[in-house]
Amino acid sequence: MTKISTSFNDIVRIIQDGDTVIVGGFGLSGIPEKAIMALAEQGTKDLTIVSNNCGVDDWGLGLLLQNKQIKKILASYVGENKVFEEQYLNGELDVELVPQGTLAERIRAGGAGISGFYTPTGVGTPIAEGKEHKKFNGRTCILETGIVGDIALVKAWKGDSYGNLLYRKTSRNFNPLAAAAGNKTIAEVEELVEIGDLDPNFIHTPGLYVQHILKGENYEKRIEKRTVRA
Amino acid sequence: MTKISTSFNDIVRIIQDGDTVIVGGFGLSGIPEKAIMALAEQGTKDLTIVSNNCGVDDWGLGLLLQNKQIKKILASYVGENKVFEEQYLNGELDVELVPQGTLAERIRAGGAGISGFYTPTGVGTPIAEGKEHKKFNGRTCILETGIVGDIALVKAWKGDSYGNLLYRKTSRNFNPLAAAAGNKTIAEVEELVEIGDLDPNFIHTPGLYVQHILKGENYEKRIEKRTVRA
Amino acid sequence: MSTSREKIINRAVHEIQDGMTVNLGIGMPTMLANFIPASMNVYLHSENGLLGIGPYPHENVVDPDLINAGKETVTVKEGGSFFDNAESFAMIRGGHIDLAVLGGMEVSEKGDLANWMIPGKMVKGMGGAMDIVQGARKVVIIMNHVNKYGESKIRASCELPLTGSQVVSRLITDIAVFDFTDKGMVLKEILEGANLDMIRNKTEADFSVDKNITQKEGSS
Amino acid sequence: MSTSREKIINRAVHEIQDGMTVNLGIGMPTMLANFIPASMNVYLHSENGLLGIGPYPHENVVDPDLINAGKETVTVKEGGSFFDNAESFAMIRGGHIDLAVLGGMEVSEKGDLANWMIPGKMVKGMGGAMDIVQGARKVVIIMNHVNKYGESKIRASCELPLTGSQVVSRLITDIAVFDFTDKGMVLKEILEGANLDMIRNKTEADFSVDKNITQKEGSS
Repeated sequence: MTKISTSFNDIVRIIQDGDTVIVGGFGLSGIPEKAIMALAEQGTKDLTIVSNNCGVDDWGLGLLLQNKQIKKILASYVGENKVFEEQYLNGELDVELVPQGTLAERIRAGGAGISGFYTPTGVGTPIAEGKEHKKFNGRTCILETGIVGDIALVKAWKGDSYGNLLYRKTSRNFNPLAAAAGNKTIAEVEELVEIGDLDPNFIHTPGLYVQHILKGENYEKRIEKRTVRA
Repeated sequence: MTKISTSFNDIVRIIQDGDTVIVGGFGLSGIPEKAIMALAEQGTKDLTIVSNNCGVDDWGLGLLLQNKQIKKILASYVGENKVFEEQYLNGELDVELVPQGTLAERIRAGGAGISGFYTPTGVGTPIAEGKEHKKFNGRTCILETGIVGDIALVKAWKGDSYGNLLYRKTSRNFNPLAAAAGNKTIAEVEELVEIGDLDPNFIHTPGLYVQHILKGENYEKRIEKRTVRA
Repeated sequence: MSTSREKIINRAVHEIQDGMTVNLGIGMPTMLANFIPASMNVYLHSENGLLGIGPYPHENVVDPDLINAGKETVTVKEGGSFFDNAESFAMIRGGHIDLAVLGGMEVSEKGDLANWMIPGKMVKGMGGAMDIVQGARKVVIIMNHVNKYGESKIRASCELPLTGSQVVSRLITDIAVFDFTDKGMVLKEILEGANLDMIRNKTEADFSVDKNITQKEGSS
Repeated sequence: MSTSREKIINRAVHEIQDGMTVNLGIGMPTMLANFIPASMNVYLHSENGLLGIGPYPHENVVDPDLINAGKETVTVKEGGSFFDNAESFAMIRGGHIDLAVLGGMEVSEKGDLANWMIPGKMVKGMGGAMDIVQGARKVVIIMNHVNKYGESKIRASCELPLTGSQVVSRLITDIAVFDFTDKGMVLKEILEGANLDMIRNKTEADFSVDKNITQKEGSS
């Protein structure tokens, strides 16, 4: 009962038109670049994408935008992308901006079976409009709901055949949350290791969250802002 | 700005009569045994204890029960303790039974600034009585609230002067949740290491959650049910 | 002729399939672990923070930092992992556990379960049971069909306070297997040594009989 | 004579105390990191999942897996840690960040902040700002006192959509420092090159003047 697949093109066939897909990554760091490319090649349409950002014009989720595969996106920041701007202003793309912490917590809640939660984030702002308000110990909060994806696409550093995953540094970001919130989670890794090689005391994503795992080759890992010490 | 203390008796002075204290551990595994003993010696009264269990008669939180230091306890299972039973039946002890997953999530919510959340756990049972009910996608859930402690007492395996903590195997249990949910968190560890010795990629509790850290000597680590292979 | 307990365990172990993640309750359900075929790759979840429970340890490696939800010392199997209690119940509540097998005091024909308290007796607490019955994808209850006074534990409605309402997927007793469906409680199997009349006599709950009902060899 | 930006940064860095955990917003706030005295042990939090931001990397150790919330390549300091975004915002929302320093477009006399969108312009998103202003123990806004048309950015009430309502603890501009208290907005300090009349002229918001107001040397 290994969960290892060998072909990205094969595995993305489980993604169907109209699916909600939660995608790990922050900016371009830790994005599942191989699965996104295969999904772009497959051309699946009318996707609802849940991801903190939406890539850049020619990389990451930007590839799906260029193909007009995305119907709606939930994100906290979408400022690096001209294709996005065009489609949004044309009305081709539906956008729900979600505060970053609320987005993370909504995905975490989806994976954890928490239907809704109250947060002070966004109270008194446009984000709170139409949402249920409630006071706790004198502090007003708004009700936000959990997000579950038909599919989650995540990128990890190391993984094994059961789907246990380790992430590296800040490329962890939204990936463990996405992994838990997908009805089917596809994890791509830089390195596949043998069962038993990972220390059970230091697993970031336990294997039960992952349905499919693949090794990606030659990760490009583009850098958005290369800053170095003088 | 080291957070290292050297005396358990000194550090438990920050705990005052009437405080709410969240205590890590599951059964007797991973309990902060040194801090509990110092607190028993100090005799602080009218405590509200939040902990999955309440120790046994002569160990762990059972020591505080014997001293009649506990006014109220929130726990999921209290079946191993005769002193508990006596005080409960006498009306000396107020008990709020909380399903284990709800207890874990309430403590996690307290640490994470989530005031309340909806869970299906307990719907249709005595636990749901008097709680707000709400349907999400046709499923009824009840509203539960976050728990914050004046104090949290946790036990870890290794720690450093900033308060970064690692836990060992299943002694992790409620400890990381408690650490984040205490206004003041006291962490006791088996081993104090130098700053930089812990791999930043594999920290269980980041140091900002911990206000005081101490090394305990000669951990007793009692076993409730010693089961071995034939 | 096997005991009631053996019959229940022998039948219940067939609920466990290769590749499943399974939570076994304290007591009789825990014993199922010993009967899972070695050829199957099953991960057992322990709600105190362990996925991949291994066998009990040899005497020389008993570790107080490695216990199961029943507070017994255990080991961890290859590919296992440790995590905190919030993560553990995220797994449960989030529907990531394929199967939970728990004991029961009463089950109603609507699939309600009572297994945590008896009014008037000292309450020990529900532990993780209320979370597990709401969260696991499939909840199988194993218990004797009747109590020590010979009274049916399968009731029209539970008298004891509930652990969960309409949460049981399947009930396995020492004489029968029932499923809980949109059309009510359905008898699916008659176990060794039992027959339909016996089951009707010992069952207070109203149930229908599946037309493809199976009957174990040795049923009378 | 220093620039507005230098004045703001010089003043704002004094908000940072030894032992603090601090979140610095993108842009001018990020630059504060360069001015924290080396003697202080401060942990900088980056909401993408890093506690303990170090300096920018040397060319040969640039790592695409190690960035800050502004997507710049960084390093990690000793004692630092990496975690996921839910944990990162648990730190923020749960009140575990001592201080956040953010830029602003408008601040109102009630302590409202607007810094994320201008109606009619393409909206890029709020990122983590709405969470940070609600969650950090102390929220300090740094911005120029007036916009490029010379108009006050400190308003009776914000015209732009809010990032948070009554969330600002302290406002530091190129000429003044204000606190937001139960008694409204209070002028606490007059910075180098400024005076009370100038501040009154450039401030639309209503404020009182602290009786222990301090005035930097060089104030006119």
